Amino acid sequence: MQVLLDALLAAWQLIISGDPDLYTIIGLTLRVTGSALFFAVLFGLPLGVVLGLRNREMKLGCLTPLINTGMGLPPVVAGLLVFILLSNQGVLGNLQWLFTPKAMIVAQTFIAWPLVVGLSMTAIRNVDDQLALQLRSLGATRWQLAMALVQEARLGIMAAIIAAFGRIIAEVGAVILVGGNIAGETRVLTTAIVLETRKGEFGLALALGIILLLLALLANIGLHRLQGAE
Amino acid sequence: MQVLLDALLAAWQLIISGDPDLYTIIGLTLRVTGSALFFAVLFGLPLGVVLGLRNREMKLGCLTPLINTGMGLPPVVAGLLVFILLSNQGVLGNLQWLFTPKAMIVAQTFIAWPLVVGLSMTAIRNVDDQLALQLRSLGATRWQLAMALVQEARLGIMAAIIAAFGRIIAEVGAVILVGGNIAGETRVLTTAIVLETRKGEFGLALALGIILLLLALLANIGLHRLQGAE
Amino acid sequence: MLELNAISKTFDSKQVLRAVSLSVAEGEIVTLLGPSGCGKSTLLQIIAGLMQPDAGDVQWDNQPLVSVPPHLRNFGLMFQDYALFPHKSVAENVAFGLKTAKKTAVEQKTRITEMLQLVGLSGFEDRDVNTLSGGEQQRVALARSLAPQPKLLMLDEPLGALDRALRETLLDELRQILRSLGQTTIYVTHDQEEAFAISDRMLIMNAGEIVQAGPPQHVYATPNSEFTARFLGFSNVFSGVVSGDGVQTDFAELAVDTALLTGAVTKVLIRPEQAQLSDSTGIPGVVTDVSFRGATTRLRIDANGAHLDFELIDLPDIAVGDDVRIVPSKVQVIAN
Amino acid sequence: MLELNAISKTFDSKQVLRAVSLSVAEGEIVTLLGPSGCGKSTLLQIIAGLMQPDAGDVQWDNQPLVSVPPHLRNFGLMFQDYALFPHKSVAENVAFGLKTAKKTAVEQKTRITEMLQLVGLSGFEDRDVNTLSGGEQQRVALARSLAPQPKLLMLDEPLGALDRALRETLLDELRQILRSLGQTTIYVTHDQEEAFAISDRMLIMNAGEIVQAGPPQHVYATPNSEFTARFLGFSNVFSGVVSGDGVQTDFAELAVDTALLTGAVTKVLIRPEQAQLSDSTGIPGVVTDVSFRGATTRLRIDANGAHLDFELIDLPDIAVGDDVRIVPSKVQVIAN
Repeated sequence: MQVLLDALLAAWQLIISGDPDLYTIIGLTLRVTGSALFFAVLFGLPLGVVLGLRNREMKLGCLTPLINTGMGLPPVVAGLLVFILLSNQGVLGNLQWLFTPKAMIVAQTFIAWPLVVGLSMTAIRNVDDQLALQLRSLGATRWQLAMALVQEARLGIMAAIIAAFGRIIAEVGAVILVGGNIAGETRVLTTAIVLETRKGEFGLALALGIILLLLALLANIGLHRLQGAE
Repeated sequence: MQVLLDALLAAWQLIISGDPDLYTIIGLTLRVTGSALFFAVLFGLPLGVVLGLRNREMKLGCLTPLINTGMGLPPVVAGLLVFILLSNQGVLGNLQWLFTPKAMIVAQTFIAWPLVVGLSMTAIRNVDDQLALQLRSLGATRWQLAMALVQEARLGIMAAIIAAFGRIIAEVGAVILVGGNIAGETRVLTTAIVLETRKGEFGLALALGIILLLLALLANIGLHRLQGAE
Repeated sequence: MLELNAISKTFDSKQVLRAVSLSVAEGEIVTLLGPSGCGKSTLLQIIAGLMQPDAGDVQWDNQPLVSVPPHLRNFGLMFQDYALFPHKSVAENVAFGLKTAKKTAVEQKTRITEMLQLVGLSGFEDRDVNTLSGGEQQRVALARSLAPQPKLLMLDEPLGALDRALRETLLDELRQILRSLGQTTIYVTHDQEEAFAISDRMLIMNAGEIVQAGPPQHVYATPNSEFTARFLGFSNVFSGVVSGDGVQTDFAELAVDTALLTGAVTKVLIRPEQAQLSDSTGIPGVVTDVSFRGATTRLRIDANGAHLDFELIDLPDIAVGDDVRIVPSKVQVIAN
Repeated sequence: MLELNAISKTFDSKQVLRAVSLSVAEGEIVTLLGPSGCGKSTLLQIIAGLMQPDAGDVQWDNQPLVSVPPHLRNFGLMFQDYALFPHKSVAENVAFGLKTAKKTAVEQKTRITEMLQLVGLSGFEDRDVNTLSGGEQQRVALARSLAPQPKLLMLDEPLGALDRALRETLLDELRQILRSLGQTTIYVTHDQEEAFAISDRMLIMNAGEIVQAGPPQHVYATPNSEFTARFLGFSNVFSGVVSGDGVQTDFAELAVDTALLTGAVTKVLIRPEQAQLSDSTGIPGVVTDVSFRGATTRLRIDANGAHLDFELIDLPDIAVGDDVRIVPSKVQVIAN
């Protein structure tokens, strides 16, 4: 037990003393995950909305299993694919992004994107069918109908984004692969925890773990609040 | 593109040729994840059922946020805690389990357990309230009532177990920490993918990735089937 | 005015509408009454333009509507579950149809106040619709449908989700609101009492066809088929053979006021509310059930195996098992 | 027989039941009729033992029940949403109460067949309950409740989730089943027509108290308060002052058949179904609404600001706005 208490004490001191290494890692984590989330929403949300609207009227055929596969893709497999893509022999090898934060953003975007598409599609689809009919009979054009439904589904869409955030911030496999865990450059919370633990730096590892846990909890609480509000 | 196609071809050949390395890794993965799932269900299901039954009658106070925290715990943090516990200075250091499959089973059990507890609790709680009242008025004792509700919630409970399986089989952070990724001993699908990718063995990595993806998909499809059946 | 000519519609090889024709005059309230699955909701969606008919045409003031998209028809449609925006205020809900019609903010505000007053919800503008009762939500839905002054309002089982007491109150209000506005309306229901109370004209639908049409009093007094009679709640329908001066059924010879060909097989309806007990004449039978209904008491009689129901006022003391004789004072022939 | 003495229950400082006493004899069907929130469901749960009263006691055949757990009382309880096992067959559902009573497999099988025959579902043993209609599911729930031969059956709004036509059919069946078994029953509803049809005795509840009790005919004929009168659907309740030979209201002096102290303030009920139009005498008023109801027509009259409703048969041709005079033939004094 002593080792855990010592580590917790050390963790607390690192957090309140504003340890520069710790805050570099937190900063990079937020930058990588924030950027990935931004791109996932940018490319994913419009597609999710369009599919959700379509889906009200017809079956989507093979699209739904495809999106489900994407949502269930193990992150380490996503990381592997991005690695191959960005490797020297890969299509985007010329960019020289491998082992830089850019590669991590690409990998996390890849993981978050199907989640944003799938969950926002479901959110749109869950809006009461009769409301859509009702709005059309009240003179709504297709565009006005879409806007009204997006507004009705806004809690579900926010939940989709938070779920994607929670997934990528706690993820290890993809970032460790494509980032390479280079100190100060590509070391984020999860990979730093792995490294510091191996080095026996339990204090720093726990400090990082507590921050990560807090971020994950925040996302979790946000999701619960949103689901409660519906 | 060429590198991806080459890798895919190599992966296919490894899978059909019954490459012993590949099958050793798959075997260990199933053993570790299966054992962890077994223990998580053994310790988690009864607690989830009891809490679910209790919860029908009263608020659980601080238990619910605790379980939610557990369900949202980043696996790498769970790995860190198990690592400290099993390290030479840790309470269970004497067992010398660190960097063995046993440590991986402990870590995965730790990750799966809150999921099994929380989701089976919800499944029990979701059984129609009036059914419980109805059964009591039909002469059911508390034990008969509990058994009847478990039977009604069986699809939800199975979904809880599958969700836990899906979570731990695709997880990297905890097993890489406590297992140490030792070839033939503690190398499971996810950690092997990380290692083989780094070594540039894209064919083997992809073969492992395809297997992992298939297992994750199976779990996903199972969940969808169960939710559809309700 | 609205005119439908021979509208047909088939889903998955099931013919839901079979050459339905009907017209609705300006200011008229027409009810489509029929069991669920008879095609009435499909007909509404075709009129609203939310669905295309397979054959037939829809006209408004002699202009074909088939190529007019729903948002340009200016027809209102309101459903059983009110389908409000759950996260918006009452005023925002009512405003929707005014916004699509590009009314100014001032016009919207005036019209919303007017509409809420009409439905008895003055001052409810800023309330969250989730805090309202079922009846209040249904009034908001009505205000929203009426706000853009639809040329035609269609109500699809609007009171179906409410309990009896509330349904009766709202039905009264609805009638008064629609009449005071002179609103041209098609009202769809499976409840004959709602249809009786609200209609200028009733259309009875069965299996995709209109089987009887007319003012409620007329339909109630002279159902033209066994289906209509039973759907209106009359269970005393019996087959018989026309004899000299009446119809011979399994249990009695019934005098009818229609001239018929002797020997023909026909069906008769014995009106449940027009009969009296007698000591000597009438149909002999055994009382199988006496059930108090408030204003009337329902008497069920077994007459030679046939079950006859009567709704009588001031019934003498009578018990299950008693032998009685009953004289029906109105027996109608219903074609086929 | 069941006896409740002065049962009280308070939730969150709201008194839900106020010293309610009642008894139910063997074989009797008693209805608790009241608006939602009047405490009727709480009372049922107390009788079933699913909830403890704050004060008062529950007895069966003079034995106190308070300490008897619900599963040993052998009382059946059935709810509005049938609360069946959705994943089990009809037979498995019906068997539940037999299993808890430790019946042998053979006894269970016999009893299930018997019960399904009773509720008109013979041969449905192996059907999945999810494939049944709402009415059929409700019958399965009834069979399940009756199977263990409960000493007392409690039905909580059993037909509330069904639509009107189905409700009427099932109500008839339910009466016949309960009567044929001589089943002691408490029936809870907010629908007066159900209560009229099924009860030997009706108890009207309001705000946690029983405000009137008696056979349905008696309660219908002589409501003892404005609450009961309005709850039974009579809206013509007016305040007045007792004068020489009647009661003076805002719109007319009404003759009553009760002797009262001159000058006292009282309330009267004008029965809507007992009145006739007249040319010279009666209450003068203006017709504000004529609404066809099938067997009767409802006439609404504004008499000096008061709204009077009448349900008349064979109404002459009359329109909104006409001046009429109406002679009520039955005016009742309702205490307080």
